Amino acid sequence: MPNSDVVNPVTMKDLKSSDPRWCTGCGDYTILVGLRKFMVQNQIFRENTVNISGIGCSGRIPHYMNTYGIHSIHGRAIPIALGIALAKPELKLFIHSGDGDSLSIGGNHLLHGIKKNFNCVYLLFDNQIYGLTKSQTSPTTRQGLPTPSHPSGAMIEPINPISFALGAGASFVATTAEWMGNHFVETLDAAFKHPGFSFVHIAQRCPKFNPSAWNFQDSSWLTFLVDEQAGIAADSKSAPDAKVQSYSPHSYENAMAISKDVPNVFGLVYKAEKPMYDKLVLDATKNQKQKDLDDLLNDYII
Amino acid sequence: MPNSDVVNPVTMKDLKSSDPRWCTGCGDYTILVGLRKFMVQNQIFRENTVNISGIGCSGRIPHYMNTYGIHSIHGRAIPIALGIALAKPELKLFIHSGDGDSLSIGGNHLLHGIKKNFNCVYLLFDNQIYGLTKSQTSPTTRQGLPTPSHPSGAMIEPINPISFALGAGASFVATTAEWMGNHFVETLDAAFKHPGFSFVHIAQRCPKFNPSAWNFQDSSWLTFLVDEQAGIAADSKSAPDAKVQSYSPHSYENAMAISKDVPNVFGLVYKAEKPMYDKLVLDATKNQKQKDLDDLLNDYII
Amino acid sequence: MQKKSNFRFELLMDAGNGAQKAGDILIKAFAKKGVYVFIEPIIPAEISPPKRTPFSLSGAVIRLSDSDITNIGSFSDLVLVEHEILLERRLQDQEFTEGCTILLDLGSKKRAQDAYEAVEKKAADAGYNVVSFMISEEAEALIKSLNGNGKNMYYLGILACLFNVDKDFLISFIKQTFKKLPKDKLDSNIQIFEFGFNAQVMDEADSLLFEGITHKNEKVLLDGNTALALGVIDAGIRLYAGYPITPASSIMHSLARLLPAYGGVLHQAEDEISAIGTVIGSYFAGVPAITATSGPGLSLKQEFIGLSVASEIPCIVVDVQRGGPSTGLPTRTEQTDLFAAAYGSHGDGPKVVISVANVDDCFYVPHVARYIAEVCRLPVIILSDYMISVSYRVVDKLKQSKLDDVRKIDDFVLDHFYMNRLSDSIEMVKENQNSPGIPDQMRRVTGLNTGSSGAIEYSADSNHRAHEVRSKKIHAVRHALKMPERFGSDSGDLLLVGWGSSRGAIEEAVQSLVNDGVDVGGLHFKMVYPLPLNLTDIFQSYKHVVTVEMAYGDSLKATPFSMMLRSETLCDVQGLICEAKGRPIKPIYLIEKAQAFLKEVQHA
Amino acid sequence: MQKKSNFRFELLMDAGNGAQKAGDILIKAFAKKGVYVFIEPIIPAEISPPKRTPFSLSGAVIRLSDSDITNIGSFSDLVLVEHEILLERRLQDQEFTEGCTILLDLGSKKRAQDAYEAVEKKAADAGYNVVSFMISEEAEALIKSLNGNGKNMYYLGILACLFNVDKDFLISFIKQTFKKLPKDKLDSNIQIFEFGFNAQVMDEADSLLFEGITHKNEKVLLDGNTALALGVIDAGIRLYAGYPITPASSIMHSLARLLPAYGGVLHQAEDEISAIGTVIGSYFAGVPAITATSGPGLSLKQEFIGLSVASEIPCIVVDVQRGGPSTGLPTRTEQTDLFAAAYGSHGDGPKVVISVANVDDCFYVPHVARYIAEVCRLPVIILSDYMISVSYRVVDKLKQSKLDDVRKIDDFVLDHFYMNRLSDSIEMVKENQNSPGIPDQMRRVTGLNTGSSGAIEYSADSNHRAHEVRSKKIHAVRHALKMPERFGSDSGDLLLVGWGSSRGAIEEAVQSLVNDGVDVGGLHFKMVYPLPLNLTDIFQSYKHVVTVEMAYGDSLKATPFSMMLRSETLCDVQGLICEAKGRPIKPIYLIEKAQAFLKEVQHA
Ligand SMILES: Cc1ncc(C[n+]2csc(CCOP(=O)(O)OP(=O)(O)O)c2C)c(N)n1
Ligand SMILES: Cc1ncc(C[n+]2csc(CCOP(=O)(O)OP(=O)(O)O)c2C)c(N)n1
Ligand code: SF4
Ligand code: SF4
Ligand SMILES: [Mg+2]
Ligand SMILES: [Mg+2]
Repeated sequence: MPNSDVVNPVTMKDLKSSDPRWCTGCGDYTILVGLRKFMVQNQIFRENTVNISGIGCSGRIPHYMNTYGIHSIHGRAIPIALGIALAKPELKLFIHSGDGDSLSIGGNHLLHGIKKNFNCVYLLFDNQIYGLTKSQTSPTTRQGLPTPSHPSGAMIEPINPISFALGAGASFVATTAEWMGNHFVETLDAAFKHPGFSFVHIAQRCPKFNPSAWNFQDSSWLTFLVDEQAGIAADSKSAPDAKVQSYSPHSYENAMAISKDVPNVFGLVYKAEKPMYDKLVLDATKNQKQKDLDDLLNDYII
Repeated sequence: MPNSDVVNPVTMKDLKSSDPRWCTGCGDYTILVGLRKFMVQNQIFRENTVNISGIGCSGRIPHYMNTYGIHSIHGRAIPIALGIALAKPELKLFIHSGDGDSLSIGGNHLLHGIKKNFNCVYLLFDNQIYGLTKSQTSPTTRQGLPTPSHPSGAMIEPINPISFALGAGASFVATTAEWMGNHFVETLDAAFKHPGFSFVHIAQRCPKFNPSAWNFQDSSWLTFLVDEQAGIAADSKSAPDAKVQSYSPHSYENAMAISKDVPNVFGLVYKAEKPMYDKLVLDATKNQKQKDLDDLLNDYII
Repeated sequence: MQKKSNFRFELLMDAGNGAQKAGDILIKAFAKKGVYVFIEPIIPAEISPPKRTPFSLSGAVIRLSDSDITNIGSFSDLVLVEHEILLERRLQDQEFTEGCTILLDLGSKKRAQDAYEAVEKKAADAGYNVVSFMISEEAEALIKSLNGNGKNMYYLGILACLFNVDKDFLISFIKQTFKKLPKDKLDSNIQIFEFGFNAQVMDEADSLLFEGITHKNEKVLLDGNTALALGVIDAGIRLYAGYPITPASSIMHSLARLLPAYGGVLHQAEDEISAIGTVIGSYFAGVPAITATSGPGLSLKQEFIGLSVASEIPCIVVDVQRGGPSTGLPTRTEQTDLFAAAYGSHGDGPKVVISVANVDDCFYVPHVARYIAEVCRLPVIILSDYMISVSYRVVDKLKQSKLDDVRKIDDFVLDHFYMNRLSDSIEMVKENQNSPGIPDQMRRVTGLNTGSSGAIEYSADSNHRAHEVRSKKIHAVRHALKMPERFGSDSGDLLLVGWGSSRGAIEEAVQSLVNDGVDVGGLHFKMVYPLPLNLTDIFQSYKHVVTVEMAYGDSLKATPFSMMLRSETLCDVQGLICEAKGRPIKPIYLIEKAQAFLKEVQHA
Repeated sequence: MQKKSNFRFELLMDAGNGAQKAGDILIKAFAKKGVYVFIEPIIPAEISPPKRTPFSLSGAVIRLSDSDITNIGSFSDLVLVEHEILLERRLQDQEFTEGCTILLDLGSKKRAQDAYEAVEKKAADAGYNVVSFMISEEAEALIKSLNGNGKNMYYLGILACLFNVDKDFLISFIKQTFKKLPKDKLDSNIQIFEFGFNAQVMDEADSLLFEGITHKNEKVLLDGNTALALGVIDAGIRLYAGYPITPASSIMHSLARLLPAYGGVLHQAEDEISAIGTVIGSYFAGVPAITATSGPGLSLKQEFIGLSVASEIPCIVVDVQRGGPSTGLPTRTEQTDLFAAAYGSHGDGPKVVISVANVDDCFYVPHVARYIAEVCRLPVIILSDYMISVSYRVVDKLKQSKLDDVRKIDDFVLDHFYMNRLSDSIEMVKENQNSPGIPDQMRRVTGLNTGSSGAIEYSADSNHRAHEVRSKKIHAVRHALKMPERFGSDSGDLLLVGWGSSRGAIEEAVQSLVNDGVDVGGLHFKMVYPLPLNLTDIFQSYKHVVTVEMAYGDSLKATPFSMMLRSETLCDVQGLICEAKGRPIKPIYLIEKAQAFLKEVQHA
């Protein structure tokens, strides 16, 4: 077995597998490249990485990353990831999920994944639409947008993914955009370093079905939340006209208050140290006096 | 058809059907009686009322109320209720659900029910345990409590149902306790009068499996949130030693802040007017120019 | 000019380049002229796969005839293809007839000289007649001005000319289709079309003529999912709850546009579980409701289907089958959800499963599903499939029922599903079945076992009784079933049995075999669970009975429908076609298989 | 004193009064003495139903024998019952033998004089021998001091005396059971027991003697769910993910206590869907994992079961069947999830279904499930049922396997399931099947169709190949299956066929029929999908083949297992027992039915 840890540094090329098949201009390409960049920067080894996804355009990411991966079923990536985390805690887990996958069919698992705070980076690809099934209303679709399932406009206000995550008790909540390259990679970096369930909301372009969702050509509408110690730096290269607001991600009240400005604010919204379910469970086993298999039936002997 | 609306006022007796079969001292009895009281006080007619539940000790309520009712499947009362709301909007809907039913298996429907804000009163029976299946950890079980599924104590901090509901975008969030009779009935009253999805969290005693969850014999640990215009009055008869805090339920920030003190605070936590999905959908149909069935195929004729 | 009465051709382009739109326009023109058409789109699995890759294959297969056609047929006689990669890819499927003409656009040949030559050789070797052409420079310039769009209009022009369609007649359909386009763009499109029309890619001598007939009846052009959506409205169903999934979504899309105008409600749920819950809620409150999904969604709905059985709240579920298991092949066709539909929910939960074979069935199936669901108070599952859902067909304008009271369902609808009226005295587990709003009839329903009062009961007898009452509802349906009409011989050497979308292929294959003097019959079921009584009698009139299913089977594994039939009749029913290749069954393949089978058993 | 070698009795009390605890203590003493015991608890459907109502019936049915027993038997010879309402309720089940002795506590007679008299009369009329008694005043006083608790100890005393169990010997078991009780309370309990023991409710002449044998082997007392949990650990499974549901929950409870001490992990998931997802995740990462549920949970898991099939990630699902459909009868037994297990997931998703019949099977089934799941890389579903899960039995201390590498599974375990070793060359859809952590073997799995490289493929051939490879895995299992051992005659008039928990009843009934000279055989399957080859040969050695299932069936509806067998063998297999009454099948009932059946067919 080659000791790949020592000999071969991970390169961008190493991380390529089959060719992506998204639409031209799709933000998923940028996410893919950003993820690879982040892995190279941090020299995360491919064999120790698992990309897990549900179903959607976003769900295709694992196929294109030359790591281990599971492209699972719609809305259910989290339970699988938790199984991996409990089985092999040394693996690095990235969960990829669309706005529909996360917040429509997968909402319950997201609630419990967040609450369990097990170690993984969760990427919510928010294009405010069902991409793969061709443009139906998603839970984050802007009210009023006509879609094939709501021809006279999406009925209700979208779910706010940030308030939802905070309400569920998240330990790490950040929001970024795939077209802001540096901010995106830095966000992944912060998320990866945070122990627990790192919830990363990503504004993602879907030129095919929802081009109006994100105005990526302008940046005057967005505000970076920055904090010198803990935050993620503003990305003035990608978003030259963005406002910058100094903000501490350590206060729950702040976070809830600022969540109202989502999706116009970007940065680290909240971060706190919270107990991790995977660690608690595995420690409980570790700390338990181990029994001999030979004694298994002893308590039942009569 | 007798015109029951005019002739027969609803009485407590009218509302009885088969005899309840809960454990002695179970808070579900009190909820049942409180619900009947509320119906009598408001003269809500039985034939226009549907009690809908999932599975659990709490799920048995519909059987004991002489109204229409559906005792459905675990965690899925909300979708059924929505179907009724869209089919016959004039019906009064009460949804009964345990902490496990609501926040474990049913979390996604609760998120979307809250978000859709369709007209119903939602009663979350929180005994912090799985009653019917005999005492496993629920999402609201106090950390550390030993249960058959976690013999060395529940692993993680409970989900905070109030923060969850607020994070999901609830329009009405109240918390009460079944043993505080007046407060309970008044809470139902406020919930019923609120247009939309009225989320009522109920501290419920389970003497059988989780007697330590709620200290109903003392009241010094609890605080009533009161507001002269909008709130629910303190119940000094049921909880003589309770503190009383003046509190406005109209501010989202207040609500998120106070949610940290749950489950020690009781009262109306949040109330706002929000668009109702059921109304929007039905109005859309109402406002649509109706077509003649005879023209159904015309667009497809060649 | 060659006169034709039966012809299949296809237009293949990169996804996103408008092949289906061009096909639509063309067949509308044909249909208007009185030609029968059947069109099956080829849809790639990705939204916008990269162009000039095999994954980008997109297009329309079109079959034309001067008499009614029931299926897409076997082979194409002509192909117009955008570039060499798509041709290479499509050649693999072996769906071109011998001597098939392939019109190959050489537009990309500059950059792929070798590949072009290789595929041209391959096609020639296979006996196809490759005719290459280039888009004219003027047309190219216009296409450029449209940012690369409009090539499909050029191809449409070529085809229209080839089929001798009147130019102005066709332009009227272009105008109708693109009525929302700005005038200048529309004009460019028409111009490109005209360039194509005048390109003279083929000799006039090789051009084709279809003489349409003048239809007595008004005709409609419908695909299966649209027909089903329209049927839902005509059947008086007033709530649709669903969650998007290919290939069921377009039912929701149609109903989203239509239902509100007919007083109904469209609800997009957060998932498939919720959707069926809302259907059950609506039905409990007295408003007929339906949900549609595909395989993965059917799996998710199983628990609620059980509640519908136990609580005796009707519900209707459409399952548009796709390739499976799991996510499988979302844009391919298969018939493998039969068992999941009939037996998928835990416990013993009797329900009714009806399949559809074509546009007519799709339109009327909501009526009969509603009838059975409400009279028997149980779930009815409708099985369609990808192939039916996306295929267009021209049919007589469908007679409407405007169903209100299900007990007054039209005889012709029941006849269509080979069914008599159900008995008026079907016993229910629970006596009181009233809906909320009715005074003094308050009742509670539950998924727990109950007695006839509706109260929970745990006794041995009440459990057994409930099972019996529910099973007898199915028997009541069974007693009401007539034997479906048979194709071909009433007895003989071989009976081909199928269900769902294999109907057209069976009908055509049996016809052709009988014409060749083979003693074969065909039997096709719409209702698949329960089956009519006395099947054995019919099976015994044939020496052999085989099934035709788009499902895998082998000598150790019976295909699902053959397993049902074996158990039911104890006849040695084998799968004749038990392939799951994602494509509809070709009549010719069926004919060959039947002939081979007969040869084998005769020699054995 | 009467010597007995076979005896069934029951202790019936209001729920919450400790009948099962008393029963447990008593059978432990019996078992220690070398008597074989089988105990089936009667558990009410509500947590604490109101006392003195029929819903409150709770207790233990205990069968004793001096040789091994496989089932709970047919009728009770003795009943000790707390009050008239419970007796009235239990009389309905008709499970008392003729001349059965009923010890009736008159403690409540004051307040229900009429009811008592009515039920005493009813019992006497039915030919039972009612012996009434009153708890002594001293004992009543002690019970009062314990807030009403302890009555079960009095009854235990009566029974211990009746069965001539040594008093001090029994007290040692009381002490062991109540070791956590404060000393004064324990003492009161023992005192109450002694009052009961000395109460002389029956004449000494009527007392019973069981002469235990001295066992050569160490014995264990286990119920099905505990055995299964222990088997999970012995089989090397190191992660359990589950969601509570009756009657599967106690598997989780046992594993919650045990798994961490054996290096494993117990995960309570938010729902059943999540639980199986976590099992699949764990297995993908290389750690064997299992989930257990009951009917409604099985329905919810169907979509993920399909993913396990398609992605070739193994997973193991236990389904403890209960009365259905829907919520049904959670504390009653039924065998109606067979189809949902074998065919419930949408699409064609081949998997293996293994059933269990007793405590031994429960202990070894995780081993064989793991073996098949990992060698074939597919889902394995284990079917148990309520009856097996809660019944206790004394068996030889089970030989452990301490399974690590599944390829080294012990022969005796495979033998136990009538199975040979699987071929070493079973083909997978995907060539690379490595787990994360292994360098240079990175791979992606998906629920979409793939070729052998693991990459997504949509072509007709790759879809067909994937179906074929998956189906052949099942055929490989099939080829490895031996025919299960047969009971009774190897050929003859009648073959009784069953699966799962009907084993004991079939074995006993066949034995008894053969003893009576009837020419009958019994065949019981553990593996239910696939079935072994060459079944037809065996079936043809009998004039008639019938199934024994706890599932509804009638002349128009084959029970699930008979349907499978009919399709497989084309023999006219009928359901002999096709009842779903929530209670296990009585051997005597089976005997009667078999006799009646033979009489009928001989006259026909
Ligand atoms: C159980 C199930 N239901 C529905 C689908 C169909 N489906 C596939 S992806 C998708 C939603 C895609 O939207 P989103 O999650 O936002 O991802 P995107 O494509 O936009 O990246 C749906 C409904 C499915 N595959 N499985
Ligand atoms: C699909 C499904 N899973 C599991 C169960 C078993 N079950 C019934 S009630 C219940 C939880 C009860 O807890 P809770 O919702 O808190 O209600 P309570 O009994 O405490 O009122 C569970 C797990 C079920 N009936 N259905
Ligand atoms: S549909 Fe949208 S999200 Fe999907 S690949 Fe195309 S651009 Fe990307
Ligand atoms: S178990 Fe708890 S919640 Fe259930 S009936 Fe008993 S006391 Fe009430
Ligand atoms: Mg999306
Ligand atoms: Mg609870």
